[in-house]
Amino acid sequence: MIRFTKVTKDYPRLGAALNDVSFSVAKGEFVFLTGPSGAGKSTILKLIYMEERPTDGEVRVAGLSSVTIRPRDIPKLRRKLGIVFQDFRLLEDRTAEANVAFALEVTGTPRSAIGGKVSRALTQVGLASKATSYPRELSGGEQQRVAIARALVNDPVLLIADEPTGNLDDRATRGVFQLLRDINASGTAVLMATHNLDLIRRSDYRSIELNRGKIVFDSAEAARAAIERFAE
Amino acid sequence: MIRFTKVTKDYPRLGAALNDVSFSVAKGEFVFLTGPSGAGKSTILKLIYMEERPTDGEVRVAGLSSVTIRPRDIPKLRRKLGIVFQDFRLLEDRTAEANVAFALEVTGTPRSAIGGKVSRALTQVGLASKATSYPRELSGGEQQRVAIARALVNDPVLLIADEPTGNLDDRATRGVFQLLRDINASGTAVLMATHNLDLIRRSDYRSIELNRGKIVFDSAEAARAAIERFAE
Amino acid sequence: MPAVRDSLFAFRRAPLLSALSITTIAFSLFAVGLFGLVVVNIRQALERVEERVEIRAFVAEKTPVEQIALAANEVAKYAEVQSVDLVTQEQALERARRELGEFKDVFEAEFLPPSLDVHLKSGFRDPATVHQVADRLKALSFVEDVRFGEEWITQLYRLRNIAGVAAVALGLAFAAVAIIIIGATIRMAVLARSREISIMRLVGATDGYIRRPFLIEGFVKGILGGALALGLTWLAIHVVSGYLSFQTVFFDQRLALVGLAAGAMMGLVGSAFSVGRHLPQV
Amino acid sequence: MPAVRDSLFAFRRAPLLSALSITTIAFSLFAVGLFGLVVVNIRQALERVEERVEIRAFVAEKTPVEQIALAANEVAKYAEVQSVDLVTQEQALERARRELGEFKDVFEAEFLPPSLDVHLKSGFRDPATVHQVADRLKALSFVEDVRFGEEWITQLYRLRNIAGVAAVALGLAFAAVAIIIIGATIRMAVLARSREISIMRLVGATDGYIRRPFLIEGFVKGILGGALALGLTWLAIHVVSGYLSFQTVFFDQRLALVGLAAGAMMGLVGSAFSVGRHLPQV
Ligand SMILES: Nc1ncnc2c1ncn2[C@@H]1O[C@H](COP(=O)(O)OP(=O)(O)OP(=O)(O)O)[C@@H](O)[C@H]1O
Ligand SMILES: Nc1ncnc2c1ncn2[C@@H]1O[C@H](COP(=O)(O)OP(=O)(O)OP(=O)(O)O)[C@@H](O)[C@H]1O
Ligand SMILES: [Mg+2]
Ligand SMILES: [Mg+2]
Repeated sequence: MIRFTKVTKDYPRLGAALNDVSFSVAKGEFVFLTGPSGAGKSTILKLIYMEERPTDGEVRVAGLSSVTIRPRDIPKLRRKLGIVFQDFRLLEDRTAEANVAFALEVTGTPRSAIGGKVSRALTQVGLASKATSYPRELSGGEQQRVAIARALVNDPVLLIADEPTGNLDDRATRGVFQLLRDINASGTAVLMATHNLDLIRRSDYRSIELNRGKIVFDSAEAARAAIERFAE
Repeated sequence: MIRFTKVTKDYPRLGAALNDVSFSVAKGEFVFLTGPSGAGKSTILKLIYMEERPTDGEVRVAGLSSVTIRPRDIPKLRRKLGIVFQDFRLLEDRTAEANVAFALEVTGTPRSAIGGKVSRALTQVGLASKATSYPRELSGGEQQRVAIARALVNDPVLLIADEPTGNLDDRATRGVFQLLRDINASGTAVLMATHNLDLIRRSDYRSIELNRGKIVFDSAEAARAAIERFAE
Repeated sequence: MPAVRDSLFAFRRAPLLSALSITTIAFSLFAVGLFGLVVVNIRQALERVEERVEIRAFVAEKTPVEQIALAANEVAKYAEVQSVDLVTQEQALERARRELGEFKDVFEAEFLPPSLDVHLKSGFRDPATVHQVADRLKALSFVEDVRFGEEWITQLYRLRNIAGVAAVALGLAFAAVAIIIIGATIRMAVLARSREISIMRLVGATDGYIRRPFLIEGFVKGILGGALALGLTWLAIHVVSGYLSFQTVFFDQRLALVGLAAGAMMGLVGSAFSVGRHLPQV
Repeated sequence: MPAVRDSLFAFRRAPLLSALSITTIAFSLFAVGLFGLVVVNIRQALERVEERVEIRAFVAEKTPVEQIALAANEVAKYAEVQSVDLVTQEQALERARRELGEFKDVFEAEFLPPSLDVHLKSGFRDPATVHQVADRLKALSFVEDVRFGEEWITQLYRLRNIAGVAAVALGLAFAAVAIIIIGATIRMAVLARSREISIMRLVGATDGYIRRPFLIEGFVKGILGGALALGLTWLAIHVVSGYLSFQTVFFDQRLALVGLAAGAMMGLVGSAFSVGRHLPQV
């Protein structure tokens, strides 16, 4: 589903935000991405939905490679993904409903199918009652849930979530996490960047920890190493 | 510093977001505001900086009353406050530095004084090295810290922070919290809305819990009640 | 079609911006239209004036009338000639009185010679042809003098040429200005919607999808601008001609349609150009 | 002053938007300017033509020259009269030849009567006064007939009035359009900066502080638009007058300053109006 091969990403003034990063995520896997502020989590996600291109190395997502992809193929890639942004990115002048429907319209879903899908997604995140509210009429947590609903609505093969619970209380956080697990159970791969170590500890999903643009811990590698050591 | 007297706030379609809320915050006090998503925390903060007016009841802040204040006095009130918004509200087309300086320019601080104050504030939040970065070049946590620096820079008598650690990892969260404590120690009252129960538990500051627009717990009241019960 | 709905939505969302761009298209076409009408009317006036192009051959006083009549028939057969009038001495006096207006009482004596007045066919009224015919007339034995207002004919043609060149030049200049303004308006629309566009891209919209509403918007605005310009031009012409009480001609249906099409083209070209340039920068 | 810096910054940040509003101001003032120049030039032409307003009193043929000279002196003392010329029969013929152009060979006989040509002072050339003077001349015993082109004078005055009214009307209309367009531009600027404005408010900026850069922006744009319009008008007039080779007058310094001031006022009024209306809605 995702393969990073020796990926380096330099930003103009900063230097390397990612430095020789390699990892892969299988179909249907659930992976946490952690690390301190500025470690490079959002940068990895941007490379996956190809908003940024690597300075060096290769990013492969859903069969498309950052090395060979043509600009006009990027929309095709993104239609297979669901993305929850750290800063929500809702349209201020559209209702919650319209914001979710937007993702479907853009990809040419027939109008007749849109209504049902939208209300199902909003119900999933517990916001059916706020369908006709505008973003400014929603609390921070409610906006975050609208963003999640938008990412879910077109049944992506891979869901990318950047800090999707930053504005949520513990109960809502558990709710959203359960939602992501359900989606994952139905076959969608999930990659979630988060600061919430509780979530990581409480579940036994794979987690990758970043620091200063390098992978400093990958629970899958650690497990393999432990098994190897045990086998010796 | 702050006094809410039987405050009710109705939003057009929603009904009451706050319902008969009364509490007060003394000069120099540190208060947490907690509660689930949509409980009304941001609404209380908006009432304090008078972006919204109460439907019923009175809000008094720094000697100004929501009942009698004239629109042209609102800027005077806000100059005494430092506000950290849940959604940062940084200007996309200005550098971190310029975003912080902005708050000073607007209030007519002499140009010569601005530079020093700005770099001190950015250093306080640990972002001196990113002074000339634009918001889109900053990670989520870094943007949040710019927002905090902007709120600090004009030495407010009251600092209002709406979920200032939502995008921060544990270490950065502790850093920001320490910063708020330091500011509080120098005499500034702090009101902080947060979902982070750890912070509340680990410190012994007063906390007010909201649910569905009502105060369901206030540690100051609880303590008073306990003392009264003990005295009986 | 969501694109159409989106572009109409743009009108509701930014009525002023839309009105502004329609108005600018309308104003530029209006200017072109006014100028075009001036040209149309000048041309018509010129045609009427042109009909008066005539060559007058004064006949020696003692020439027998039969000889003049014969010569007149001869001259009438020239390819360039439309008609030949024989003007007797009495008619010449009558005409002089009429033409010289307030001094008419003053002409008493019969001192004007008879003449052959030659009108040329339309298409043969340019200075060169007139010269040529005048020379042939001069060659006739009984003709004493030939007059044809050379200066005047040359001026006439020069004026017509200036009008034509100015029409094309001003038309092009105004079209360029209009396209630039539409481009600017669309650029503003693109900037105003830059957040929306970037989000569209992130959820998988193709460039064609993003571009379409802007093109439709430009097209519709162009049509509306063209219609408005036609209306304004019509109004202006009627007010002016009513006030100054002179006869004017309006565009025919075909030209009106050309105007609408020009508006649509300007809208489309301006927005296509602007979207093509500014979309990649968002 | 951060307000000035801010408003200049606006030019750099939105060069196209700024250019557009300057251009619209310039174009509207340009239109007014062109029209104004037409008026100025028409007026000048009228004044020159007006100088030719004369009353010609034809004298009976046998009148002694001394009597005519005496009468001329008498007439010269009328309050309305600037000068009186005595035109003898020979001079009359000479003039007729000059004025009638191509027919000059034709005038052989001495058939024009002598006349007194009366020029009126400027300010007394309106139809009513001319009539009055003509009547007084008619009362002189040796005067046979008085002519003064009544039709022509009346037409002249009517034309002048039309030009004046049209100047004022068109000027007002264009100024309104320009102010509306500036208002629209400022509204767009306000909308484009709505996020910035709301953040300014939240950190304690007063309304005056928020408003100032928009007003300065409008003012500066108005001045620039006015200057551009002056330049365009100058260019247009020189091209046109060079091409058609007729004499034209440009605005004097005072009028040019008035143009700049008008631009500044339009910019200021438009932005003040628009900011006042749209700022509270942000
Ligand atoms: N467009 C950019 N230009 C320059 N530097 C950038 C840009 N985007 C990100 N950076 C820098 O790259 C580093 C990594 O950023 P990134 O957004 O990936 O961090 P993160 O792990 O998501 O942090 P957070 O948890 O705070 O969101 C940061 O130091 C940031 O300042
Ligand atoms: N402008 C508005 N119009 C209508 N409803 C609003 C408006 N602003 C807030 N609300 C509603 O009022 C309720 C309280 O909102 P508020 O933003 O105060 O919640 P909160 O406690 O800050 O939640 P969170 O932790 O998610 O930020 C929510 O249900 C929200 O939808
Ligand atoms: Mg991030
Ligand atoms: Mg909130």
